Amino acid sequence: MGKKKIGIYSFSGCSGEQLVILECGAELFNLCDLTEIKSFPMAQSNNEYTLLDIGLLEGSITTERQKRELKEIRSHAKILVAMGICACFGGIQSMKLGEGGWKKRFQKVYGDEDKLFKTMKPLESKPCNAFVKIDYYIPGCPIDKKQFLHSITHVLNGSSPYLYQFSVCTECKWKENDCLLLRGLPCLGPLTRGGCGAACLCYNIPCVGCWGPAEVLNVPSEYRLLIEKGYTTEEIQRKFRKFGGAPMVECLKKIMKQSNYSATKAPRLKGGI
Amino acid sequence: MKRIFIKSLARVEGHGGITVKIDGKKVKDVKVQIYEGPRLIEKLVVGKSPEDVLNIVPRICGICTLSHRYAALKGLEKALNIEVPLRTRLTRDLMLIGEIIQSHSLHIFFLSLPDFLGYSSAMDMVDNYGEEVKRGLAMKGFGYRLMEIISARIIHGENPILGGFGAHPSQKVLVEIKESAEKLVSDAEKIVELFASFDYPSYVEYDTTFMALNPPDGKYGFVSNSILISTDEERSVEEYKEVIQERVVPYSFAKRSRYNGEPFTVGAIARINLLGERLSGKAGDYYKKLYSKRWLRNPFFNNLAQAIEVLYCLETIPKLVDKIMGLEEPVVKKPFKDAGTGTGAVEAPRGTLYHYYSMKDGLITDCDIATPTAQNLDDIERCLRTAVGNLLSKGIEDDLELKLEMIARAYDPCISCSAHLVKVETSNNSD
Amino acid sequence: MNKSNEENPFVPEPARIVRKYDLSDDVRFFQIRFVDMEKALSMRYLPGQFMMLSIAGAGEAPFSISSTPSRPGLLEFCVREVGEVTRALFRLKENSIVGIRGPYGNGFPLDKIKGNNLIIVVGGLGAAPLRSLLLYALDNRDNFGNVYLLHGARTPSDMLFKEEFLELKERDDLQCLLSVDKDPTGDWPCYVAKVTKLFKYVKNVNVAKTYAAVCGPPVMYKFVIEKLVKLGIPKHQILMTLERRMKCGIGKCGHCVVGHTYTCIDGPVFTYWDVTNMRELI
Amino acid sequence: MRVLWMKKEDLREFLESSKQFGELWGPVQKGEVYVYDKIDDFSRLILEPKRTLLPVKKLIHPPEFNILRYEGETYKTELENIPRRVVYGVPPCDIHGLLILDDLFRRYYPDPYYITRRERTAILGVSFCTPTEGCLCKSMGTDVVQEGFDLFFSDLKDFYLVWVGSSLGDDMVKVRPDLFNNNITRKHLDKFMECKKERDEKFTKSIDMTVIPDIMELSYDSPVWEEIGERCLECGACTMVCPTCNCYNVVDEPSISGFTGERRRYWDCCIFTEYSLVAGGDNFRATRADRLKLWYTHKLKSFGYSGKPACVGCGRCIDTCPVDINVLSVVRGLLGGKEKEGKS
Ligand SMILES: Cc1cc2nc3c(=O)[nH]c(=O)nc-3n(C[C@H](O)[C@H](O)[C@H](O)COP(=O)(O)OP(=O)(O)OC[C@H]3O[C@@H](n4cnc5c(N)ncnc54)[C@H](O)[C@@H]3O)c2cc1C
Ligand code: SF4
Ligand code: SF4
Ligand code: SF4
Repeated sequence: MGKKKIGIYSFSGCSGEQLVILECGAELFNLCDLTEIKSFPMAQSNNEYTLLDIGLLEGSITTERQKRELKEIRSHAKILVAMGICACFGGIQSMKLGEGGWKKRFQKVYGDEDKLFKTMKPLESKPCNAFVKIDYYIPGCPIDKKQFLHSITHVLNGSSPYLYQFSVCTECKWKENDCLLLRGLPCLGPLTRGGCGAACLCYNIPCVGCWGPAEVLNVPSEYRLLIEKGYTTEEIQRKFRKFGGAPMVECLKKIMKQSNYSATKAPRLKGGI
Repeated sequence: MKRIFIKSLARVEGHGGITVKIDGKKVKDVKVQIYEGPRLIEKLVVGKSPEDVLNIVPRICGICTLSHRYAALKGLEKALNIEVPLRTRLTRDLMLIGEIIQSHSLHIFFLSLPDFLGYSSAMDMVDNYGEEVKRGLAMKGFGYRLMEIISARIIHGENPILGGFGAHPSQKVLVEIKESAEKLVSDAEKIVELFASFDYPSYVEYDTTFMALNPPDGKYGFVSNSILISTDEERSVEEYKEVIQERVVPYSFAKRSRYNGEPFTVGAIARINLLGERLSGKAGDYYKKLYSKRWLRNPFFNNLAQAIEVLYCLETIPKLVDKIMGLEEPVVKKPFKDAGTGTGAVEAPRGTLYHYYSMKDGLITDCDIATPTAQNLDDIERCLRTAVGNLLSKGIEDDLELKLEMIARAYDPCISCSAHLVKVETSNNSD
Repeated sequence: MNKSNEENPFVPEPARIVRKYDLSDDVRFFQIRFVDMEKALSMRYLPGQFMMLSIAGAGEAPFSISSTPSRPGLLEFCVREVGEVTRALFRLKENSIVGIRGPYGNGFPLDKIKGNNLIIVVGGLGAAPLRSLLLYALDNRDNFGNVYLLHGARTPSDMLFKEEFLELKERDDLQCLLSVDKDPTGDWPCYVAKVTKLFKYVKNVNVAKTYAAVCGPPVMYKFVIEKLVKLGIPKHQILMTLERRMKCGIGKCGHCVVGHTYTCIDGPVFTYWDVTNMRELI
Repeated sequence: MRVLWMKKEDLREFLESSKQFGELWGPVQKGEVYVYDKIDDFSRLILEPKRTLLPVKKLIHPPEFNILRYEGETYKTELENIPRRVVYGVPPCDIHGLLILDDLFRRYYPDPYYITRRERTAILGVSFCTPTEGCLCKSMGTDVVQEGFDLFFSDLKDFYLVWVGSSLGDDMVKVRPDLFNNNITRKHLDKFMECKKERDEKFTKSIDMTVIPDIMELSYDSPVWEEIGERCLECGACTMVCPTCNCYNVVDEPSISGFTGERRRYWDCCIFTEYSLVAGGDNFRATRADRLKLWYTHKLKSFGYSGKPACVGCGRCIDTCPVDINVLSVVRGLLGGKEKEGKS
């Protein structure tokens, strides 16, 4: 059996994932030894679209060109892994997804779109799974080194990665932090996937939700709680959407449809993961 | 007509390409293209609270996340008249230094060094240049450690907030940082010497203007409220829009920057050219030993400038840490204003970064971000044009692509950053 | 082996896959033997007990022992491919080493069953633990009264141990009733019916002296138990083996708990009486 | 049990001397809460009895650790680096928590990880804490403790009564016999009674455990479960902080080459959806209400091999759940009161 072929591809985002991978030190060199890296734009020249065992994706899809590239990568790759919340959920640039007015925002920055973009039609930002099937997800903004190594190791060995499915609160308790929600701060810990090691909470910073929505979560309950603590609907929506990407937009839509959101049953939010 | 097309620039942050059109021995056109998709960050923050802004804008770029955060903090704090205690300011400077060490080591070792040693990536260099790679990793790791300690994470840490920090770094970790920095100085010297040993080609040379922030008290540094220009002009950061004259050029419909109608350079090379005299210690010694007039004309010296800056940073850390430890931990004060405008600027690793905000009723009404790479783009194009012209006139046509890529990389462009402003330009067959 | 392993029930012992073959599309049969021969021959267990099978890198999972303690030396398992551990196990070739620890669980109460009639009702993968009981009863035939095997599968190709059980039909000391829900090929030699329909062939048994053992998919229990209760078998003589998520197999990790009962320690064999008392059992 | 008394001001000196039995750990302040931490700097140690955010179980059954290392198919137990510790400041409720975990981890198949840590950790208990609002130890009968510690310090304002609970505790005393006094007099007894009375009067909340286990049985179909299921954020915090929650998950962490790796254990929680999921997607406790019912069955009705209620009344769930689901609010709900109510 030859070496497994790996390719890292990057769409719209901040390249945070590639930077985390570059920070894997000795493990990165082990990975290079064990595999053939066909694409890693941040680290090497000669990047190709070619047959792959594992394709690793970073960033969300914001142009027709990226959409085509993504589909091409899918057609070449046995396994596709979305890394980072841009690729997994759409990232911050998807926070207004479905709200309308995207064209207007676009024109404000770039002028009249049709004249400008002939071959590379821009799109409203969407996660990778809006266009192709994704096999595994590594959430985080940016991803965590340990979770990346865990995942890539399992995928290389032909098994599935197993990342925490619980929310940030669990890790926050492991680190023995005082609950900020109880102090009245708008912490998104209960809605956010664990795996960051409760990084912000250890610094008294309320969770902003950058690991994306948890596998199973109770949005109405936290919504209600924050209303009780005196936050306005607008503030809460803004906070929930910041890193919630496509799945949170859907979830909030559902909640807001009910005139009395507090009676809404907690939706099971799968987020495609 | 011949067309050189570098579809995708590798070993830079983000997605870009270069197109050069050549007619016989003449350069017809040079374009740096940005494929990075639009994220509309400046519009996303409109209607958000300042706290939200601080979560969002650092995500523009994974490398210079803290520079964005710092510039945004300065802009917002000015807008809201928030007074920032000295200890907080010094700790922020320390964190920015971490980012500069990290970003420079990444560029020097992983993005640039393979070019000079003839490899396609740093991973391939391990067998023959293990020491260098190890040194690079250690240096980058140290930069990240510093960022992590102060900002809460290696990338996109949320600890720096309006007016202060969620938690200040403890004495224990500060001491740890100081000791590690002292140990790494000799490594940094080796890096400077390595980059001093390369022959930088002269076909890129031309005259340009440099711009950098001018730290107070005649010191070297990365934070200030005034812009120094190599024409001996000095302006306040509030006037940045006039100084860097963002404009739309007809062929690319993209915002580009010029100073008095001419391209200019920002970044480590600009800082050394403008402020190098102020360096002291070992960094100062190397500056005196290595600096020449060629630095004013040749962007390849940016690599060496970055190496000297890494040395400067390591030498500065112990002093900064001592100062910080001598001060009381301040408490964060809540702003009492909810409207205003403010511009913040810091020297990001790649050059001056401006953030402008205007606020009403506690929410952002307007935002403008000018990133170093956007400011450099015109200059990169001009440099590429100069180089292709010089090479063609000497009849050198092999490896043109590589040579051009090396030039673009020398500027250490960060395309994610520039992409929220720069319009995509594609020639028809490029897609 | 290092010293600290000695008293550690979490350390798997190396065992070799001696033989394997497919029982159906997604169920595979494994014969496994401890590498340590002494251990292989001395291990005692009861039908209905299970072992934790461990594949380094993939994890651990519980599997019922399918072989009978009356034929020592080899341990047999039938395993359905559903997730990480089972997928990794399916990739292994004969002669590969896996880790096993156990046996765990209460197993079937043989001393109580002995001397009584025995009705074994199997659905699908329920064959795994019940084959052990069946083979044990056949090997110790004199200790039991009438023995019935009621085995249902969706189609003939889903029936586990089909050949083995078809051969058993030849025996006159066992009522072997095999049925499939559907018979697409049309050459199934036995019944085409739901397993519950087979109860009409269970006649003239002294219910007070009869034990029933049931294992199958969760949906099956309700209907089968109804039949058994109707036959008149006392609730505490209806035995069933249950499945729960398990991470340790020895009452520490908590996953298999029902009320304050640990499926891995107090079970996996429960009586129908237990079930009526603990609402979450099935 | 041997009982001695000690002067208040001698405690520090004694703890200093006990360092020869292992690293000294004890409560320190972290923001607005207390946590057990290694004591290098004595000024950080909180001497008065305080409840910490995580109970002492975090040192005996840590949130995450490796149980085995493997190389190929050879497994090696990871027990070597467990340090000896002396933990000061453990309140009675936490010790009762340990006693419940002791039974669970020691019976049937003794768990070497728990047992080794337990054996290498000297427990120095303290009372009397000033009861916080949520403290329920009096209701649960866990305000006094007879076993499970090595030494126990009853803080009687002017002096400590020191109960020697094990031979290790005895050894610790023997290092500085000069600090202890054998002579217990009427005066000590009176003071003990006085402090106890004073403390007992400070409890503001109670649960009648003579009826609650039966009420739990009778409330299987109560709508209360649905209600709290709707509210629960499934965050797991209550489980992490409860001294008698022991559940854990196990995952393998292979190294990148795949040949070597670790088997890791970390705290799990029965309120998570995934907790009871089995192959084929069947979930025996599919709704949050079902799962919360299990949690409260364990705390208020029956748990572990002994089948007794496992709540030791530490009040942590009361101070932890962001949406006010805890033993008090659940009991209030089951008894027909308005279940959601302010904390006062
Ligand atoms: C006492 C007992 C005896 C069993 N006997 C057999 C047998 O003889 N043959 C057989 O094929 N299977 C048997 N099982 C079921 C078997 O243990 C599971 O199918 C196995 O754990 C799945 O492991 P996995 O790693 O392949 O799947 P995973 O990757 O862990 O998961 C796949 C699916 O199974 C669920 N799951 C995870 N762990 C368990 C678990 N311990 N039990 C059940 N589901 C789980 C997951 O939630 C998921 O839905 C038995 C289970 C028990 C408790
Ligand atoms: S997920 Fe975060 S780190 Fe990753 S590309 Fe997007 S913004 Fe950057
Ligand atoms: S149930 Fe609550 S009060 Fe009882 S022991 Fe657990 S955390 Fe403490
Ligand atoms: S702490 Fe409260 S919200 Fe969180 S899991 Fe426990 S009961 Fe649910």
